[in-house]
Amino acid sequence: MPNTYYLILLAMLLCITALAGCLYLLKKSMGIIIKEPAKDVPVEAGSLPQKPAWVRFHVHYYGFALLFLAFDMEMAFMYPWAVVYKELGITALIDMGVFLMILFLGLLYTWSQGGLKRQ
Amino acid sequence: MNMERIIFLLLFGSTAIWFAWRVFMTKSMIRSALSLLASMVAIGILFLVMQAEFLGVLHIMMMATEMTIMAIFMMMFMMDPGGMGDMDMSHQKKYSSVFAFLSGASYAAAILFTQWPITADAVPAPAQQNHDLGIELMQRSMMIFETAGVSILVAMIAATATALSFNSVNK
Amino acid sequence: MMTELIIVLVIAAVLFGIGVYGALSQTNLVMIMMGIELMLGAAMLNLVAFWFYLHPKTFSLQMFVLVVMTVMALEAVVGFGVATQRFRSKGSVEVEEAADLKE
Amino acid sequence: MWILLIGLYLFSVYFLSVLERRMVYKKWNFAAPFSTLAFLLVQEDVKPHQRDRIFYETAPVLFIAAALMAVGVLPFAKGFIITGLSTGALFINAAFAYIMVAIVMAGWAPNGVYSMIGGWRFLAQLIAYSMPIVMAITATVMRAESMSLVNIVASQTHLWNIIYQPVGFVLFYVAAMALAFLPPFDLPLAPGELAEGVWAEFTGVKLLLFRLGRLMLILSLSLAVTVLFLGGWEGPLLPGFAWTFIKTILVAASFFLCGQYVPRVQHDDLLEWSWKLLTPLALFNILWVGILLLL
Repeated sequence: MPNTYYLILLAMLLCITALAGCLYLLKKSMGIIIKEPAKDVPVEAGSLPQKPAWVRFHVHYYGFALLFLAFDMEMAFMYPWAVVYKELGITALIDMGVFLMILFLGLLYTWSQGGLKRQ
Repeated sequence: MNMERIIFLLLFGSTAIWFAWRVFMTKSMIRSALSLLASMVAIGILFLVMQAEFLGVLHIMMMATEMTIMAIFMMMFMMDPGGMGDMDMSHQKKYSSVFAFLSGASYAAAILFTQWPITADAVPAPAQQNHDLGIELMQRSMMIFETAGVSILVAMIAATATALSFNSVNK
Repeated sequence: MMTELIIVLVIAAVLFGIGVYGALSQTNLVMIMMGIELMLGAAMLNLVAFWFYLHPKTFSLQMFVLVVMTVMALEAVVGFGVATQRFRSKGSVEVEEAADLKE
Repeated sequence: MWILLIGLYLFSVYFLSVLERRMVYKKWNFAAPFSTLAFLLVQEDVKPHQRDRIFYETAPVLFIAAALMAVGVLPFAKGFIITGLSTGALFINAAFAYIMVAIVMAGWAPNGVYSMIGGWRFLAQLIAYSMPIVMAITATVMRAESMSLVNIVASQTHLWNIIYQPVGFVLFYVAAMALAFLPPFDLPLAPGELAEGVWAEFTGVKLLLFRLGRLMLILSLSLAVTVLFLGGWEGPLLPGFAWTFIKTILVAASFFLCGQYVPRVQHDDLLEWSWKLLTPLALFNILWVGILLLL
């Protein structure tokens, strides 16, 4: 029964959350945090951080991220295809072959434009 | 009427709406991207409640990467992605809320005044659904599937051509 | 059954409304894309509801959901590409500062 | 029977932590997990100022939940599976995607430079390992004609997938190590370089949840390798669940062992190699399985 399965999974999730919540409560009941200077400052190799870490940050792999976002969609089509693959035989192989070739062209284009280099 | 299903629909529907609302109400960019993720996960769970198992799990999975990548682009573009300053990022609030209310209300009116032809057909079991979706993909919707492939290719080429800097390539 | 369908559709309508609000009121390109994603999410919710309550034997609807999901990802990809280009040339992704695209 | 399985599961978690310690310090210490547990329970809960309050509390919970949810669809023995979801192969993927979300949240939350860099590096790692892992799973689904993990095990009765599709096994194995951020790929933590990166700001119970979740993640991944490629509960003489656990522990031990002799991979290199080498290999693996299935 699919519905029971989802309920079991939901119950598992709730159990884990409840367990973690119990641990948090236990921890909270076990003592207080003593305030000391520079205790609540994030680690930064010896020196105190001058400014917050939440600033503009150049993520060097954004090209890969874009490529991945598009390439990732292939699996939405691939899983249902894989289920019926044996049944349909050669037709399915050719269909998916064409589809993957099209996607692979995109990968090759990005490769040729230097998108797969270390930035 | 299925009481259990109604309860879960209302529960996860309100979760989805709450997190969707938080997306535009928080100052922190990463929080808004991950609220959108939470909203999308709630939508995926609604799919599961409506027994579209493959679509639900797929949606939950895809959105995790998509929204986190959205978060890194936020990091790259914004001066203050943590929302620690007090910067207002919205404009024309009044018009947009009026327009949003109008569009939502007309949508809701269209829903309420339509006579929906509910069927009594039983939903196929999930394993059967996966199989049927595969058959649909390979036979009737084959051209749509290949077209989707071509549009993914176009998007990849467009993104590569616009986003990557060519200074290093052309020398 | 009818009540359930209406509940789902109203949830989708509210999500759509929030998406419209977000897309219109935000100045940042990435935030606008979040609004669009919400609208597409509402559309997907509608499609799944129609599949479940109206045509459970028609798998074109599920296929349509897959296509909408693809559109969602591709919208994000192209949007990010454009945003990166804007950011590189102008140093900002605010739409209010994009008036130079008019010329 | 279920109690036995849960006991075995907990014992495996304990044993893995002993084993991990053995690999690092070169000596057996069977009491160490308990002393670490006691220590982490009483450790003072230091919280950085200016943190993101919600993410700081929820990230460890999400991490351990994602690691455990994958076990919910993996079969331990014939008939012993918590939920026989018919999209199990996709579900474990979805559960593992949230590991990344939890790490990114944990990296972002404390507002510290080291942890944030660790978090973004793990996202790079996901972009690298995600395609090989997905395609390797797809190839096993093709053979079983079903996404249910029970059927995937049943399809390997005569020939295990490790022999049928060795390329897929290697891809999945490497990707699994990257997913559990085990030594050659331990970019988000990188002790010695990032000073425990993502976990640097977490103390006490939250660190306990992270460490426990990591062990459970390794266990879930080894179980996934066992189920997808090593024939699950299949094996002579011993009962099914014994085989599952023996294989799982062996796979986990091999994870730890492999990590010892390989230098740490930079995330740029990992991305480059994965897109230039592993993704085409994964496509080749799918073609290979497709042709073998048609013969």
